[in-house]
Amino acid sequence: MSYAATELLAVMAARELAGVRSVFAGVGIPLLAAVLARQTCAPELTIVVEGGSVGPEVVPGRLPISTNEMRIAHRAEMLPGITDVFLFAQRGFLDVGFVGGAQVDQHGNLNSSVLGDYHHPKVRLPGSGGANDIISLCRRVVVVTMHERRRFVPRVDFVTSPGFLDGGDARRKAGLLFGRVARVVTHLGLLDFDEETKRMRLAALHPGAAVADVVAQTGFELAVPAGVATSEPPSGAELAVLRGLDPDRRFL
Amino acid sequence: MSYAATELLAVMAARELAGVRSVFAGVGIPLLAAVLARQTCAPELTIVVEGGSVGPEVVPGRLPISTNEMRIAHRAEMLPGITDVFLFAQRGFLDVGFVGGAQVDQHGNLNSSVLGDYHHPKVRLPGSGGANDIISLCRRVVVVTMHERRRFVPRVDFVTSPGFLDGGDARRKAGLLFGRVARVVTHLGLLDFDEETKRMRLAALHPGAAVADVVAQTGFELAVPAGVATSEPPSGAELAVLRGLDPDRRFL
Amino acid sequence: MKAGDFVEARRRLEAKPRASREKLTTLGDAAAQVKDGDVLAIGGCLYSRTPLALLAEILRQGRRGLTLSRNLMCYEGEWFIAANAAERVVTSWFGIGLPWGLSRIVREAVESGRVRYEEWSHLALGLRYRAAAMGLPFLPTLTMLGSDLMAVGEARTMTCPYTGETLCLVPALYPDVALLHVHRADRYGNCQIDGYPHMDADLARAATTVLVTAEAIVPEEEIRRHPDRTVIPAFAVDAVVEVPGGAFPHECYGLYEADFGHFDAYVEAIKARGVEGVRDYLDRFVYRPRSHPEYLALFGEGALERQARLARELVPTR
Amino acid sequence: MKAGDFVEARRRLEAKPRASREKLTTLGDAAAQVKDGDVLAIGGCLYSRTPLALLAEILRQGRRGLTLSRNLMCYEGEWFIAANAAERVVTSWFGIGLPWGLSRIVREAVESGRVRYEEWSHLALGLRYRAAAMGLPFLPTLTMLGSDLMAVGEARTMTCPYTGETLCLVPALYPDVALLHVHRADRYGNCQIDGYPHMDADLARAATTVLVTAEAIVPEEEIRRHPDRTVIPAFAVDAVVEVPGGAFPHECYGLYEADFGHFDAYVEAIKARGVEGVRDYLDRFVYRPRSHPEYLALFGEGALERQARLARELVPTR
Repeated sequence: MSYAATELLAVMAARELAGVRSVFAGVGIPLLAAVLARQTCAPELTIVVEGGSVGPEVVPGRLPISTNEMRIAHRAEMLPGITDVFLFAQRGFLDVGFVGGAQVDQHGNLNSSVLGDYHHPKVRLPGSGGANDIISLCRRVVVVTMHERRRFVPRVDFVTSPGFLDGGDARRKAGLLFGRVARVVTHLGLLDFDEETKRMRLAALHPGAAVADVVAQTGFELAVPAGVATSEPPSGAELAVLRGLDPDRRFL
Repeated sequence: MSYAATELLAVMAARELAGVRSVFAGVGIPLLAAVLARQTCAPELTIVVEGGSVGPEVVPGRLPISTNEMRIAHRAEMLPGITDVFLFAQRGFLDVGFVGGAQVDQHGNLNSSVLGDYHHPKVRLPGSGGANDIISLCRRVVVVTMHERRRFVPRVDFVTSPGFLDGGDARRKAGLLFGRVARVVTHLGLLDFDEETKRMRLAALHPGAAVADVVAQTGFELAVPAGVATSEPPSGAELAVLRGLDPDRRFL
Repeated sequence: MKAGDFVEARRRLEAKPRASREKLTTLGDAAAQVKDGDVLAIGGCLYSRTPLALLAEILRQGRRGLTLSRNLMCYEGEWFIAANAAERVVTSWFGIGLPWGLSRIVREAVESGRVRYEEWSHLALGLRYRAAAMGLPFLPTLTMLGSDLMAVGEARTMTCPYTGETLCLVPALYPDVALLHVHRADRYGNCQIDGYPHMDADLARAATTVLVTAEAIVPEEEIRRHPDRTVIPAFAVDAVVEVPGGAFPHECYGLYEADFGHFDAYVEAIKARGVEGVRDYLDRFVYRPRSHPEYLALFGEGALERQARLARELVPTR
Repeated sequence: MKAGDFVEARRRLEAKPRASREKLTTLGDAAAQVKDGDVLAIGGCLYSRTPLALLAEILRQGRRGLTLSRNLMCYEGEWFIAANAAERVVTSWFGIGLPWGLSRIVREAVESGRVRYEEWSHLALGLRYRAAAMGLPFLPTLTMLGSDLMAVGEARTMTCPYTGETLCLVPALYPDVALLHVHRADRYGNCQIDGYPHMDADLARAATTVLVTAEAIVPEEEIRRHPDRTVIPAFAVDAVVEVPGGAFPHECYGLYEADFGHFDAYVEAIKARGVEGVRDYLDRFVYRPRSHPEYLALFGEGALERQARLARELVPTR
């Protein structure tokens, strides 16, 4: 069965939510993954978005483009306001957070602020939005991103959202006591972090991807354990749900 | 025209609100005074109570007994919650605060916590409630109390609600930058504080009261300027409003 | 838990076995989540939306060594003192109201040293719950400064790094259990409150365990129809029980007014017999009734309906 | 005002000439309260409840040297950049949304150094407004720690006096003027919002001056019928203007959905002509219309009605 890289990414991200009760998700692939998970591996999942919506449902074909619009307030259980929804995460209520960025480095740090120098940027990117808050406050964080060499850099130009910073216990030392970047899900594979060094390593390959592909698309030295498993391919059911949600392929 | 001491007190307290836009008032005489003021000298007055009611109206004969019950939510403009209503005062929105206490001293400090030692009290009183917050946060504070020697002590046993503390600039030094105890309204007279020493002094006598009466009911040395004025007696109109509000004399 | 220990508070929340999504249960099973020595936070304020049905069940289960915290503590606090169930009270005010005078029960218990009364200003206590609701160790404030309340509790002063001014810090209060009575909830624990919010939303975020009684359990659809009325989300709640009149004879905004006549009788008995007056009251209204309807019946034919009429005269009903 | 200067902020509030209790006025008179160099706080979020009618009037009045602050800044920020009205932007995110890509206007202005972009995390900025709403110099938080955002703004770290842990402090942001669009208000300024509250309630408490446009001015009676729906009290508000469709083509919860087709056209013009595309847009949609109805007419017959239908499909209307 054929599928787009974005579809593969959404399916693999959804599987990260198996049995999870609450996820802090942004729009696009992360939201599609969350909705898919709710219909498959996480029936009790409550979706939370930073615009201030708790437990919304989405109308197929009318996917939200921002996290603060009516399309993602549809049939919500609560609309608590932006600051208060992040405070739920700060208090420890939210299980998993999905984040992404223009750059991700070997320690899981993300950059969505600037390419080049902050004060004299080569490229001014949109900014953190809630990414910094999600990665700082949720119990478990999953980075969801396409796997491209220009994104996977040794060190991000600017740490908008702290992963493990310089690795080791740097994150804890900075005062980030809770939560951690547990996984990086890409369209090529699944990555996690060495317990000691907190450097990224390959945890699984997605169907159709070879170790060489992953290495080629990664701009830093990636630890590749022997005998890395290969993920189950997306099922017809999974793809059907996704395609039903986004028939115009706005995000897929 | 004859009237009770409590009626006189309510009328004199109401007059302190002439032209005022918002008052933080507790139940009993202070609330009666606020409602009277709204119908006489302060037509634009918004009454705020600590239970979390902004702009309520009162049903004659059904006066609230606490600041957090339906009787004081009647026709309110807003019900913001207790913490948030005090934060309006902390931000500086509330013009006048009415407070009282079991003891008041020569520097306007109030005690509603304990008689004797805090840890081994002779008498455990109910506690601060919002009195400390009102006196600390409102722009201008008016103490409303019956004038009794047992209440008017040289130094309160416990400073539940800070007036000028030890006088001078002690209040400012403690970090209380805003607001001040401007007046003490009793059933015998009107008192204010010396600009320098912040000690209480007689500002006006209420009809029927002599300087000797005030001195006799004051447990500390009270400055009595020469030629103290006498307040206008309660008008028939003022008394009629009060008696209409509290026909069963629950508080009058 | 140490005051302000946000790290331990979050660890407890994360370590807690997750309640099933379905949270409908009985008063007995809900109250059974309270353990001896727990710090409780009681919702509502004074005689408004007090979770009396839950509190009565906790007494029936014979808990001991409890700490009761509440913004303004009404006579439910006297129940726990008379039953020797509470050893500490954290509040800003303890009594019923002006017409009923000083509480003889509180005076005897605190003046004798049998019960500890920890006093905070009303705002300071509210901020202690809010700090916890925000997952923080403390909140700064301008209140309480200069007062003797600074010396007797765990408030501190700090110098503001931005302005150099002196600030009061109040430590977060993370209760073990929050007890709340709300207007409506769905079976998952999404709660909606009409009228006064009091401090309930903060309590639900601050506590490790949250027990809720609701005047009505409504279909999920009704919650989803007005999501902007939801003040407590399902993921913060551990148990939900449908208890119409669950705050009676205290008030529930829009539904029933407090029964002041009942307060009079309660206080008369104390004036006559002191703590024995409360113990007799507990026998009659707490220990003997086998259900909440049986408890409500003790107030006499149509008492709840009468108070409901009075409520409708005062505030609009939806 | 220095970040976190709660003393000066309160002094300004106290020194301000009190608005008359009646606050109904025109867009022109309301916007005239904005002065060159002011720090503005824009209500709503991204393309939800943006006070576009007020913002357009401020541009018509030719203000200069403004600082714009908003949780997520949408293309209204580009208007002020293109009109040389803003020199500083304080936000957590600036753009329209994924489908429209990076903002060429923002890139040119910020990369050239013509406009300063002060970035905060979304929560940190929300807490900066909340600290101001509470009358405080700062709020503590656990967010932003360890990130490079700590180094480029005015956030600080402190050691918690209760736990010894490291905390992030964010300084209160006290705007000179808050600009808000709400669902309904009475003529005194009591405001009610349906659906997403966003950060509007905090902005109204944080700012020295608060200007409000409302979809509808309702009788005081309607406010008093549902006091628990009021989120901004009259005493915090300085001006109220009735402007149906005041956020269009952005959304207003329950009333009209954002017009994404309009966003497409707006961005196409920028792709074609850069900042000139925005200037042409301003001529057509901001400077030429002599009234808001005239502005709405530019969207074509029944555009607002069409978006209203779409809104009703998504969320319940009251």
